[in-house]
Amino acid sequence: QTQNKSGTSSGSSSSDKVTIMVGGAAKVIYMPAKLTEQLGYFKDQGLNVELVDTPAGVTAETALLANQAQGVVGFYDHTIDMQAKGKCLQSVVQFANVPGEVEMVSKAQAGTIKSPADFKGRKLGVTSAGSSTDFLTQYLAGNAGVGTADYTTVKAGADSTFIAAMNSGGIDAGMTTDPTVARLTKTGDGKILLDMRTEEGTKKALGGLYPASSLYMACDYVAAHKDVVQKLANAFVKTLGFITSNDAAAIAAKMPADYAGTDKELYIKSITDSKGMFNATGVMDPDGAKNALAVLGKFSPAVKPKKDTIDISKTYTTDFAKAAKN
Amino acid sequence: MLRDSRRTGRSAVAVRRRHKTLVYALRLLLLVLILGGWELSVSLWLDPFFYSKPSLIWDKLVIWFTDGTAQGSIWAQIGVTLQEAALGFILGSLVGVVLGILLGRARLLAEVVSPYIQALNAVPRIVLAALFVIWFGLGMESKIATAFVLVFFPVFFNAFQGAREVDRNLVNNARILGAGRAQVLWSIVVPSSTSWILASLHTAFGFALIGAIVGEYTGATRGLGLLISTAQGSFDAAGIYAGMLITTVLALLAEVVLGLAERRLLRWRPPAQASFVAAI
Amino acid sequence: MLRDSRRTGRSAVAVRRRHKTLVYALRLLLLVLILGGWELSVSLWLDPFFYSKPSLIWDKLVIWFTDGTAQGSIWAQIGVTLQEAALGFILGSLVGVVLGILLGRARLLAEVVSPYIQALNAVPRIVLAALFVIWFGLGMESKIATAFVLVFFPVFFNAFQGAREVDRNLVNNARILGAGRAQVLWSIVVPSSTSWILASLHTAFGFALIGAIVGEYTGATRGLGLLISTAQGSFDAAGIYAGMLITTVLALLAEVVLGLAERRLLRWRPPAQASFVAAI
Amino acid sequence: MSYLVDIDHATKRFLTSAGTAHTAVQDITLQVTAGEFVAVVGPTGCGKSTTLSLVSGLEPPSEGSVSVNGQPVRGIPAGVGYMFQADAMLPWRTVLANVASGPLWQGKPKEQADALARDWVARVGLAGFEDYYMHQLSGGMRKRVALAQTLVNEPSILLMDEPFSALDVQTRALMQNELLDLWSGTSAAVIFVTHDLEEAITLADRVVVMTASPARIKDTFEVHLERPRNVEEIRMTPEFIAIYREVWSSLSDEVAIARKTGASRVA
Amino acid sequence: MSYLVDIDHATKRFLTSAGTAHTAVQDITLQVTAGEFVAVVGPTGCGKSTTLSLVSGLEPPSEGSVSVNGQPVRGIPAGVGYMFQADAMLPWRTVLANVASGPLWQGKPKEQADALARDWVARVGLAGFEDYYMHQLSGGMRKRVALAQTLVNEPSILLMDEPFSALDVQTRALMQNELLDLWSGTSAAVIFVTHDLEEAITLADRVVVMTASPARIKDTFEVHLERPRNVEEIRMTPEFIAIYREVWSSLSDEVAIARKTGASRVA
Ligand SMILES: Nc1ncnc2c1ncn2[C@@H]1O[C@H](COP(=O)(O)OP(=O)(O)OP(=O)(O)O)[C@@H](O)[C@H]1O
Ligand SMILES: Nc1ncnc2c1ncn2[C@@H]1O[C@H](COP(=O)(O)OP(=O)(O)OP(=O)(O)O)[C@@H](O)[C@H]1O
Ligand SMILES: [Mg+2]
Ligand SMILES: [Mg+2]
Repeated sequence: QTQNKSGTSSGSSSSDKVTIMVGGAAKVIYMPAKLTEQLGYFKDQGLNVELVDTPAGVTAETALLANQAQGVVGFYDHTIDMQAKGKCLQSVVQFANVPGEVEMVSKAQAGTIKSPADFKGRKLGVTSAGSSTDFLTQYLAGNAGVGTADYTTVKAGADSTFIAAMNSGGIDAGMTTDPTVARLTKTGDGKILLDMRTEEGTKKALGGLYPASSLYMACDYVAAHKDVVQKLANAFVKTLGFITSNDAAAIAAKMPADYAGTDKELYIKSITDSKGMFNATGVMDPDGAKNALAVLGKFSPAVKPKKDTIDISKTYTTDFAKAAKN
Repeated sequence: MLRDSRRTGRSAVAVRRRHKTLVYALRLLLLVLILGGWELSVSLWLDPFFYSKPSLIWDKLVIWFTDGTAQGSIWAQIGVTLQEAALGFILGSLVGVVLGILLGRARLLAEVVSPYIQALNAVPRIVLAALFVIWFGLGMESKIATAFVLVFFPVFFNAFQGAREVDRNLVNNARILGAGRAQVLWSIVVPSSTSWILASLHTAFGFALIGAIVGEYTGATRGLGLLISTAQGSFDAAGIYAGMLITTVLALLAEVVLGLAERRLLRWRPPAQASFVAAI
Repeated sequence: MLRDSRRTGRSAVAVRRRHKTLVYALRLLLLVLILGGWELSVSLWLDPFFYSKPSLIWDKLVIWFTDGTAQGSIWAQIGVTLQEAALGFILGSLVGVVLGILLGRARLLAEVVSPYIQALNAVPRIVLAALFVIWFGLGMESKIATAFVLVFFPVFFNAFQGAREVDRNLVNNARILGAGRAQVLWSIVVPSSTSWILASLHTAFGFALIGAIVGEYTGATRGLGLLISTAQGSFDAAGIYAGMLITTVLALLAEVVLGLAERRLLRWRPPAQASFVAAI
Repeated sequence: MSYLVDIDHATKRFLTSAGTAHTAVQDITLQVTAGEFVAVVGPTGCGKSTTLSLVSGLEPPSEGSVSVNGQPVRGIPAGVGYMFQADAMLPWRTVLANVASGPLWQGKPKEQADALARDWVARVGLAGFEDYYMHQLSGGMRKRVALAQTLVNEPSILLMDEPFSALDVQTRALMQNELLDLWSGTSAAVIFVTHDLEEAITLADRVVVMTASPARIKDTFEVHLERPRNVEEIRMTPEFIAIYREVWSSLSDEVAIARKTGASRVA
Repeated sequence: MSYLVDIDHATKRFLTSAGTAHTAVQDITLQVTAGEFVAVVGPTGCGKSTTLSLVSGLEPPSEGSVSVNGQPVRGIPAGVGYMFQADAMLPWRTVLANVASGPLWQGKPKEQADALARDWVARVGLAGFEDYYMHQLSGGMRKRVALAQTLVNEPSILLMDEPFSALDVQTRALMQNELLDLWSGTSAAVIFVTHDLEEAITLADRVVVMTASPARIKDTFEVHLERPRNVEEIRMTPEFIAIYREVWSSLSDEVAIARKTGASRVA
């Protein structure tokens, strides 16, 4: 909790730089990344971490695979997808065992879309085709008996474009995260249909957990740099502890002012709403991991043919989070 | 040029035909070299995960054209993107040419608005694409708008400069002969600027396609941009390159059409001054 | 033009000064109109969530310049982006000019490679930006590369056409007077193409900035692009516009520099043929 | 008495690249009445073309005034035809289209303009070249296109800047006759710049000799040769030879001065 | 005997816009030896400039051959100087820089080139205009810059296309004398196109008359006037007048033909 900018850092300048990609640093679900930096926990561990922000999760992962970065703060399910493609990535700190996503319905359609069963014939927004939001949407619809051919997937992005699409009728419903959710609920332009920011909400929607926000790294790297990974885990788990033990306003105060945009209250509200998803220990829930595989195995064209051969245990490790000591 | 005019009549035609054959042969050779080099280096050293390779791309194209894509028939995707690009191209170049020429001849106006146009030109198009989604929605309009802004500026600046470069003698002579402002504009300034405008149009259709694709990237239900973005999202390098390839072919086809138009418009030129597109 | 040469000496200077004052006054008026209209319409009808307004943008700028940004001092962000853009601009225009002029004078080569260059020009830059991350990493190089490709093509096509448009008489005369190929290129083709090249450079710095920003969008630790993308991610319309405003101001400053260079290079012209930038 | 062209103490200065003023024409006063043919001769570079551009309205005088038809010149006065010293044809139009431009711009219907143009193209000896572009013509042919282009408009004030200098002697004589024919029936005023004294005297009612740069009017010689004149015959008459001598000696002095001041001139 | 310039049955055709061939020069044979001054006259548009362009190597013949210095012409032969009929100065260079271009391109050091240029600018009467740009010069001044630019290179084969047509009589005489002075000391061959028969006879050893289009060689007249010639005095001598008559009548016929065929010509 104490901010020690210069205090305990122990000759960290000599250590190698660790580049971590963040798939949208301003998104609340990836908040731990920037927060750790802001709190100085990387420095405390003697790490020289560079956070690279990119709005597209794909780019983050590509950079990792191309050895341009060592870690990614992104969705856990990418590690499964990558194993299907022959690349070994693993989650080392699991920030949350729920997606943190919310299926929103536009004001106009709030009366007619009451459950995924009503998706038939609708325009459903996702951040991007082939993204986790796409698979989750397909899963939700599929569970309710609506096939992919029965609705239209719209790439609506996140943020303002999503909101504009919802307002203008470009999408009837769509999946997004905070602060977009907070904004939509505040203005009343959208209503929450399914809230996957909490465990019970996720279980209700997906029939199980769905670990998402995480720090994942290449398996080789993890094996070769156990010390660095451990330090990273230490820092992140400490941050997760900070998140669970502080209120939203205190967290928001630690984040850069720009992340709050022009509406600080809205930002605090989004943290309040989403904060519950974070997992104080950073340890993966094994059932959640299996459930993620189940979801992808059903809808991801890459994972589907290989779902039986995928070794889920290679997609994450709990060693570091468990060993993390503050 | 020397070669061309050495003989006239039949033999000139023969020379030209031989030249054309040579050009096509060299182009083909270059293509084979590029594709072969790519295929080989990926097979030997590079990771096809990132770089894909021609044979994989070919497979992907075959699938797209026979089985269709995730978003439906490939022709539908091409059609949508082409339509957006074409509209953006037409609007952008039209407005660019008209404004460019008018401002090129209206000095005070040009001086007053030039910093604003320069400023607008520096606005990042991806940011604009997001704004356009907000303003125009997720339909075709926002993509046309993105294509428009990409096309407009190069065309505008070239038309502007072309209008400025007009030979004073020609204008003076026309005025003496009784041409009014509009007639000078139409009979002198526009034809003089033609090669300027055409030069900018060579890049413009490519830009229009890019604009449409950027727009689709930002938010869309169909189109080549979405196809590429889906391929990116699923780490399908072959899909990315296949999408780009289709874009590229579209641009080249547009160039051929533009080339025909250009040859007609610049028929009066001495033969040496053919332009880039005429070379295709 | 008529106005300019009517008087010489003192009174001409006075006329020019009066003209300049008028231009600046009109520009200011236009600025006030735009900002006032924006402020008013957002205050009255539009949603500041999407459209922001000048006063909010001003506040944001004040914060950035006094308290700094999420990524540190605003000057550091500007510096990074400017450096990327400048390098991309310099490299892109250099390579564009050199290749454009060489190809413009080497007919066979131009004919062979032209479809390839046209094809490359149609490759969407955002896709390229992602590829550049793979090739060049997350550092400045990938941003410079994006800026490069945005700058290269317009400059190349204009330089190419400029080299083609060179008056044959001038070339013939120079050859007769003993100029070799290189000398013709340097003494005739390059100066003749200057106005073509300059016209393309007017758009180029704006493009370089856009390229740098697109690159930063794709993944960065610092820079104006990141600033804008952060603002987008946190619904900070004022931040988006403020970022664009800074970009715009940078582009205008670059234009002023280019304008000075241009005035020097084209000193030999009759006064009427000043170009767009000279108007700033 | 009212003049068709009235140049009144006109001075024209140009800004040089060094920023100083170059006086091309100084304090010129010249009046031309309707139906009068004035030839202007002077050393090369003295300011003859500049004088014509003042009358045409293309350049405003720095001092003094120029009136055409009793009206001070602002913009291009109606009825002025000006054949430039330099090429000014539209390269993207054929010979015919170039000649037809004037009538078309002045609102004549297309067929009529084409018919007029076709007639004039033939009159300047270019029948058969109607569909050629400018870069396909020889220097003299281009000059003749310019001539046709100017004359087809039937200007009431005709400014001609060395129109025949690129023609062979015989074609030149033919063109001169053509010009005289055309002009004699009309009340057009002609100001004709030439370096050929024979040409000047053969054609003109009055020959104006200009001084070396800056151009002032040095002498004016009336030519009282009878009209209609046959260009080829008139040259051997004694009156002609007498005037020729006078003009020649007047001009010679100026050229000598021009060479001297030119050589010692500081720009 | 070896000729400096040897045009051997050369024919030149151009592709017209209609796609047909236009014969500009047909079956021309003309030899010029070192130190010889040949003037070429002919009706306007017949093919004189085209002939020069064949010798300069700028245009290859469609048939026949052209040799310079015993070598068949490919590209531009060494030692050729060509003063074009049309303007070809570099507009972005000053008068001095334009004239200095040749020496510089030929590898002379800057100061030497500038000194040479300065000398030649003065010799053509443009001292004081060294820093002017082309658009600031009169037509005649531009011609003189072109003259200086060509002569400063001291070509051994000098092609001149109506070099003096835009000059006043006196300046022209001065330039002619200058040219003769320069040439007399050297063994340069000169091919000089002009429309001025007096000029042709005054300057040349031989006057070649070309036919109407397509150009063939019609007549060749030797001029046996003594050298050095004084341009202004020679004109009144009986020999001069005799040759003038001959050339004139030879040319007159061609011009008449040119007019007739021109009028009935189908492009
Ligand atoms: N735009 C200009 N800037 C500076 N000086 C100029 C400009 N235009 C013309 N001059 C100068 O004005 C003078 C007169 O030029 P003008 O063209 O009127 O001569 P001219 O009598 O027609 O000569 P020529 O017989 O050679 O055609 C020249 O010394 C020329 O250098
Ligand atoms: N590029 C071309 N294409 C077609 N025809 C051409 C071309 N160049 C020249 N000609 C034709 O060749 C003929 C001869 O032209 P050239 O310029 O040699 O004449 P010239 O004797 O120099 O005439 P002038 O005395 O008028 O300068 C002309 O009839 C012209 O139309
Ligand atoms: Mg003149
Ligand atoms: Mg000629």
